[in-house]
Amino acid sequence: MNTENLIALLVAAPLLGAAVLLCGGRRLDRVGPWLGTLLAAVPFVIGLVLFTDMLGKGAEERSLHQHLFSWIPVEGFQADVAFQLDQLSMTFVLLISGVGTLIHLYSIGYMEHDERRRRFFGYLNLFLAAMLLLVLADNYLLLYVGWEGVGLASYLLIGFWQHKPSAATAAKKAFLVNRVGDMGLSIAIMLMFTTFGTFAFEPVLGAAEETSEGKLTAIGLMLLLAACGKSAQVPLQSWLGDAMEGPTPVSALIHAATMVTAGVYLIVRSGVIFNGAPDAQLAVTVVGAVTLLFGAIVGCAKDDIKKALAGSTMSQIGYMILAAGLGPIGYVFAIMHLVTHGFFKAGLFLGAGSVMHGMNDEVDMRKYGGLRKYMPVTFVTFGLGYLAIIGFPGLSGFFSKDKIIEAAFAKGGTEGWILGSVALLGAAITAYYMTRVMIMTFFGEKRWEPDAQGNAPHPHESPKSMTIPMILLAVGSVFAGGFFSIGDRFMHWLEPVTHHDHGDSPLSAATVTGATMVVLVIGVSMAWVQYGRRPVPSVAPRGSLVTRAARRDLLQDDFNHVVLVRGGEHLTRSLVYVDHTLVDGVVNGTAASVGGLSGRLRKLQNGYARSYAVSMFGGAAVLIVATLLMRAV
Amino acid sequence: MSFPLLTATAALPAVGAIATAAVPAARRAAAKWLALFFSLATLVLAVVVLVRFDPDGDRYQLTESRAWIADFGVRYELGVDGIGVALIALTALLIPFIILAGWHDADPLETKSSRWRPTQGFFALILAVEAMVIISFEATDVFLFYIFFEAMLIPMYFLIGGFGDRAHAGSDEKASAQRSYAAVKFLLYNLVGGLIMLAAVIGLYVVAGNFSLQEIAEARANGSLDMATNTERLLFLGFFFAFAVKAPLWPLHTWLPNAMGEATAPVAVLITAVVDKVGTFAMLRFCLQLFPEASKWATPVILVLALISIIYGALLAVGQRDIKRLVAYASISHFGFIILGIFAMTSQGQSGATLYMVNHGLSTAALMLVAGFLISRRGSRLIADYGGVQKVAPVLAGTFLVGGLATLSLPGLAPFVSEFLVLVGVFARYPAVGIIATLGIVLAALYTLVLYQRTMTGPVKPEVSAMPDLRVRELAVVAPLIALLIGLGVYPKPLTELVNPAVKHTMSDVQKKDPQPEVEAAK
Amino acid sequence: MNPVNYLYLAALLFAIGATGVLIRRNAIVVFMCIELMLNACNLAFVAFSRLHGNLDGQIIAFFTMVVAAAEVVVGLAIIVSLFRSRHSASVDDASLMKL
Amino acid sequence: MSATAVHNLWTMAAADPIDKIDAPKIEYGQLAPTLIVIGAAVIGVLIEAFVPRKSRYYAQLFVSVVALAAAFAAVVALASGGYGTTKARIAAMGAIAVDGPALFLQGTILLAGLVAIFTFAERRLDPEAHGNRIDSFVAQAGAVPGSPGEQAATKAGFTTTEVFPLALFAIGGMLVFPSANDLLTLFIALEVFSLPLYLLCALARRKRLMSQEAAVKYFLLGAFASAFTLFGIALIYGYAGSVSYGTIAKVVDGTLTTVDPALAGTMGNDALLLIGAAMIVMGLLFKVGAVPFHMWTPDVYQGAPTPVTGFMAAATKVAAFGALLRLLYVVLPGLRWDWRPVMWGIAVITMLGGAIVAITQTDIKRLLAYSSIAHAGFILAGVVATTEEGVSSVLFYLGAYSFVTIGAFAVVTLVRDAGGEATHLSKWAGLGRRSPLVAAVFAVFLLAFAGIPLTSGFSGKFAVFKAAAEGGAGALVVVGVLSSAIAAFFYIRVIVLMFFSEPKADGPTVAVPSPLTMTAIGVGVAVTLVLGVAPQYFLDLAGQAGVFVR
Repeated sequence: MNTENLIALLVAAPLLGAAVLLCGGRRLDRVGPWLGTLLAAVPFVIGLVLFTDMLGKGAEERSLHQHLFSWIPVEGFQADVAFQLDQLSMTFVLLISGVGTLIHLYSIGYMEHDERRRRFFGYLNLFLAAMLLLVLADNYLLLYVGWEGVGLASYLLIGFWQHKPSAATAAKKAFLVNRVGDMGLSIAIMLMFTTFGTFAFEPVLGAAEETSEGKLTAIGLMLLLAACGKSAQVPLQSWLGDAMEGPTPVSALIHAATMVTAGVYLIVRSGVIFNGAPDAQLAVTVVGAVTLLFGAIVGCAKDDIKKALAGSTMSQIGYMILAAGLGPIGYVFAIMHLVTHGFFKAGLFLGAGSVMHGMNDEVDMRKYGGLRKYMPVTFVTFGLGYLAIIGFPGLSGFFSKDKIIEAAFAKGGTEGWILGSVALLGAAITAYYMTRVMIMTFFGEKRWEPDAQGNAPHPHESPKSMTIPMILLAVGSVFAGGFFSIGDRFMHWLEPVTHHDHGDSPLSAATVTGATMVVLVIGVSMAWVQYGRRPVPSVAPRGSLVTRAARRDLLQDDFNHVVLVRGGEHLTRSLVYVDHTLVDGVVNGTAASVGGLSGRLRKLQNGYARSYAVSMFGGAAVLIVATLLMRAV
Repeated sequence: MSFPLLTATAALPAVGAIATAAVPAARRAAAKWLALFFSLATLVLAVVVLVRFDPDGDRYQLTESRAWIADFGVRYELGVDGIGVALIALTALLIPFIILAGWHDADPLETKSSRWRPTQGFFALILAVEAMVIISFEATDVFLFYIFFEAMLIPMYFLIGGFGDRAHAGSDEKASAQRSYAAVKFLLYNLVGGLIMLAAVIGLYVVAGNFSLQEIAEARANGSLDMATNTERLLFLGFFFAFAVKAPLWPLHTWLPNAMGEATAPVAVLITAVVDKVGTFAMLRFCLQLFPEASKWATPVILVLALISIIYGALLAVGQRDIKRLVAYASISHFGFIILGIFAMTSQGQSGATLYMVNHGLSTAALMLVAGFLISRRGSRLIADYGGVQKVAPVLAGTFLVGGLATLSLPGLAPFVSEFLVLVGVFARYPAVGIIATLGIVLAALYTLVLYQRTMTGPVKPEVSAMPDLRVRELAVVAPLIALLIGLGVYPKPLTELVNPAVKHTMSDVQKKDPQPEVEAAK
Repeated sequence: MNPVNYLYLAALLFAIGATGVLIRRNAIVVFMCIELMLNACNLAFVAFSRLHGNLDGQIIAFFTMVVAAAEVVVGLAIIVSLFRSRHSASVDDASLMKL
Repeated sequence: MSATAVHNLWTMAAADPIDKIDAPKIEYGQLAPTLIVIGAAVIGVLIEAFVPRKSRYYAQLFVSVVALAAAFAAVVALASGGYGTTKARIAAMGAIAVDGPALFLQGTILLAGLVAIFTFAERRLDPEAHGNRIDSFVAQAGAVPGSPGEQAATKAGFTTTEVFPLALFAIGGMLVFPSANDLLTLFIALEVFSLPLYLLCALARRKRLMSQEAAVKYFLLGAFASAFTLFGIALIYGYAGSVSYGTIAKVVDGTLTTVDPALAGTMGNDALLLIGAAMIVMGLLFKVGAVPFHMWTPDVYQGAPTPVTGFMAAATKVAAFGALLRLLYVVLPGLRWDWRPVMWGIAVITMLGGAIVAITQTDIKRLLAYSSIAHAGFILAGVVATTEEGVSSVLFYLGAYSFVTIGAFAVVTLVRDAGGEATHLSKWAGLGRRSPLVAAVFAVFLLAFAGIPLTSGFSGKFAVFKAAAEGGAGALVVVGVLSSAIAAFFYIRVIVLMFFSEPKADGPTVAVPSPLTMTAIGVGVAVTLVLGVAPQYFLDLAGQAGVFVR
């Protein structure tokens, strides 16, 4: 059978789900969740089918194409709705649909009591469709559609509890910041059009070599801007923290596992362009490095469990971006870390969700403590995720992150050293804040007390529909890394797309591993000293300057507020004034002056016949003189 | 000679207008149904035109030509190219929705003297406008076009001034005062524009000796008619000024917010989605075709003005407190895009601009009509008076959101296609301009989402707590529009194929070639 | 004596009449001034007819007289009716309508 | 003065004693229109003398209508007989020209006069007084306002049926005015149509003081102006030695040189020519109502009985412009380079002045007066064109304009309150709500004044501006366009008032007129729309009528 015709189904199924659920009306309220989950599972199944089929082929004919129809045919401008399924896309398809399905499943339990859950699942399906479109598109414009599609879905889902102003604001913020990134993407596409006359992957990437470096750099930087927006990289990271306003499954799926990694996909996909533009690459690595520290530091200071995890997400994606910036050395590891991260971060979030589920949606870790005996499954799965992310030897994170650090050193030169050490430092901090989260949540004394209404939370384990996905993800986060790395399976799998090459690392792999182990131990022990030894105060201490700054996302939001929001408000207000007084005023002024003139001339009509006669006489005189003058000149 | 299809298409609504106006005062409902019937019949004819039109055929098709006023060198010449067909279709399509949406807008509050028949008048005027708009899309004789371009103002003027928002904050006296101010402003702005154009029209006659678009264009092409550079520029400016007022270009835009703010939502849609399109259409058809050199000469300035419109309009939209004024300023921003696309002088830009005219019509209609439904429920145009509507009227909120997303041209919805084409087209020739214009994307998101957030989300305001969701009639208005927005967003091919040949012609009129991509240029 | 002087005289009379119209208030007097202007014209006509040696001018003078007479009839009728209803013949009092 | 000339004079007389007078040759057929109307006027006078009071009204109305209709028929007959084009000639021993412009204008004047007569005869607007139908004219002109005499006259049911013969005399004069082919005829015609108008102005039934004041102002200023005209004629006569247009034209362009070198002092002295021309033109501009000779217009229009105002506004303009055209095109074409710039300036200040001052008017009749001034300016723009198109465009404009004007003033007569016509604008508020039809009709007229397409106003304006532009007066067109924009503003203001503002409680009522006024208004609307939508036929008419006979 001809497999590429299945590709469209990958997108179609969840899209159908979204359409049905959103337009379906109340009668679907009961079956809605299950229907949504089913339609989320369909792409996963199809994905598996295609995957096995793909494995059966040789490395070179593994890339499948499906051309649906010509989308925007205009003189000298061809945009098609066409799909491309190669190893890279396939990786994403499996990750997205797989994790997606699990999280749908989880949500059935989590959203049980929400009367608008039908719509929730509709949005989730919409997201899946958009995300799959993003990774399956065979040209940048279609990718852009998916790109904004996931943005929309995330907007809808962050703001799902719209009655909370904070949620609505967060959603708006997320969309706007992403829009800034999208600007970058659209400019990049325009550049491609003017440079290559097309924006389909194959011709563009094919022609990239014989194009001026300047153009490539410009395109690269614009793509980076896009990636920053979507993947919450500095300077466009501010939205991710607030995005935690959304229901936890959303945070797990969209703001941890899949959507936020789209930036990485974009860069890796456009690898050829970046290879031709070292400056752009450098910029990418810098962004990655900065973000991985930034996120980590923020993660250390947050008491809100989800925000802490969000910080960690930022920093982990920082790793991926960094890796992607390293070029052919790093692409593979970027993707690999992306996948493993997909598993353990999703797991962690679901764990957090399950904790909140048991604690009346309390998010402040200082109100937790000693939960391990109340919710064992959650504890175990969360714990495994924890070990995975800090890179405990043998677990997924260990393999993927380690490789990235190596690659960073392998970049060579001072850059290599700087990037490598930053990555190491990041690892240490990661270990620190994740341990902090772990301890504050599951160890120590219980710190929760009745709330205003006097109903104390009584923690309990979550229902099966929630725990099963957590378990599966835990499994993934334990073994995925190892499975990929043995015999460089993953590397060979992606080889045709990313053309891996081994840089010459100044340090041997062993050294790097050793170093990571060391920093890991340091980080963990520091956290243990600070939070494990002595009891955690249930109200946050004032903390050092850095801490306070970090709590406020290193003042980045304040900056935005002062410069952009306030400034913008002033600008618009003054413009409104200008429009009313100046632009309109000129016209009204003219009208008024004509009126005034009229009023004055009118006075001449004073009703006295003799003055009329005077004007006639004068007129006659003027007439005569004028005529004579005409003759004279 | 064959059946005069174009004349029929334009005449039918005119007949409808007369018939509707003639309905006796008491039979209000009859008038409404009559009007709706005629608008639908017109739609049918428009579809016939669409079918009969062959995109790859001659430039102007279904042409008609009769003697009219020989002394003025005026002939009754009709003909449509792809652009005209598209816009006629848009007009014929929107009018039924406008009528349906305005179903109750003109019901007299209390029965005045039996001879006063606002309802009949309202719908008759709408049909009259439709007739005039359609014929100005068809006219290939400059004078004929001018006549209806001007005459259109009168019914519009009565629609704006005579039928303001029933539900308006403040006293009735104040309301009617503001309303007639808006109406007069609308009329005077456009009248001045039109009169200046009249001077240019006369000038054109003095130079060319007749008004036939094709003849003049041919004469210009084969050099048998060459204008002195300055003459051509002056004439161009005369024409362009009128069109720039109509399709509000900064700084001639200030009439639009007043007009759209004071008029009822359907009329506001009529203004911005239908009538203003005549302005941009005319730029494409008359300015470029009659005065190619002058158009090129003026391009830099026009591009700058268009850019200002885009950014300025968007920023002001952000600053508005009144829902309808917000949409108005958004439209100003969008018209900036259209004009940008027209004067980018690239195939993508001009195709994009044409698509933009259609898509903007649809998206604004969707957003504005839903806004109208919202306003009619609460009785206020102020954003601050709303909040949490989404909870009590989810369908209304949902449609409103879709309309908003269309306005910020979200990919997958029709406006994205056109906006991106415009941007690419501009970028290809003037990269800097293109980049600045993309800022518009962000600002659009800002004002749309702020509007949605303030009105629809957050805790439910007590005043809106009892608000009913969309009724069947209202859903019947919005649903098809949304369907179209999605349909044309996913599959715009039919539209582009309709427009492309026409754009080719305009490109050859101005003797411009699309810039070559670097790579091919290198080869 | 040089007939051109008659022309100067005519011009002078015309000017005097015009001035009278401009400065006198009483409608009757104003009217008389106008008659003076007409007669100035007559003088001019006659003088010119003499200069040109054809009779047209003199004929016209007669016409003018007739017209003047007619004007008197109409004029006095109007002025008198105004006077009767206002008990004043001042043209300045008659200024109900202005602006 | 040279002795020989005088000598000639005497000897000529002495030499051969005159034994026979050869009778002047008068082409009665070609003068039929004028003769019919004047004759009817005389009959009208006789009717006043001999017919019993009760039946005078009907007799007068009948005679006037029949006469005007017959005269119009005669005009049509002449035109179709080719007198307008191929057989155009100068009749009555060189006194009267029978050519295209003359016939076209006479036709226009006659039709306008006919319609105006209808409005004169309207007797249903006011409630009956003492059982007698009353019209807009005073019961007894002689009676002092408010005096017992007046009341007695009213009670007795007197009516001033003299208005009909007066109107006919005026029309007669107007018929001659544009076809006058020598200055004397011009002057006589001027007086013949002015004097009856002075009287008609004084005959309003309501607001008699204003009416009389209007009459006095009109009379004094009119006489003043005509004195200027006459002096101008004298000077031209002095310059050319003749008052016949043909001769003067010849002298102007030098084809006819001086008969007697001794006369070089006066003959062919350009100062005389220029000053004279300027004074005559001034007289005509006064009738036209051009700035700065316009100041009588608002007061007279306001004070005069509204039907008379409409009649004056329409017919006087037609006649005066006809005369002006003939003068400038037939007599002074040689002087074009002298008068053109001057007219240019006059046109500009007239257009702008009329439009600007109108903005702040508060009385509908004064408003229309100023609008008529602005229109005079537009027409002057066509006059300046100095081309055949210019002439025909002016003719067309006059035709279009006059009917709109009469119609508009007819509508004004309908809107009444206790004090007669409610002419103050504030009274018109919300008229559109009270009686949509009347308001709509008036709106149509206003739009025509404003020159909105699909109305006669637009066709006329376009024709005139087109002619001006082709005549090389492009700047004038721009000014015209601007002032139309200004003018549009106050027409719009009235529409706003009628439709968008709430009706006042003590607002005026709209009288239901008799078929007479209805026809007047109906004709106005019809002409407005027909000339707006399909003007071709009339443009052709005007186009054929564009040539003056010399």
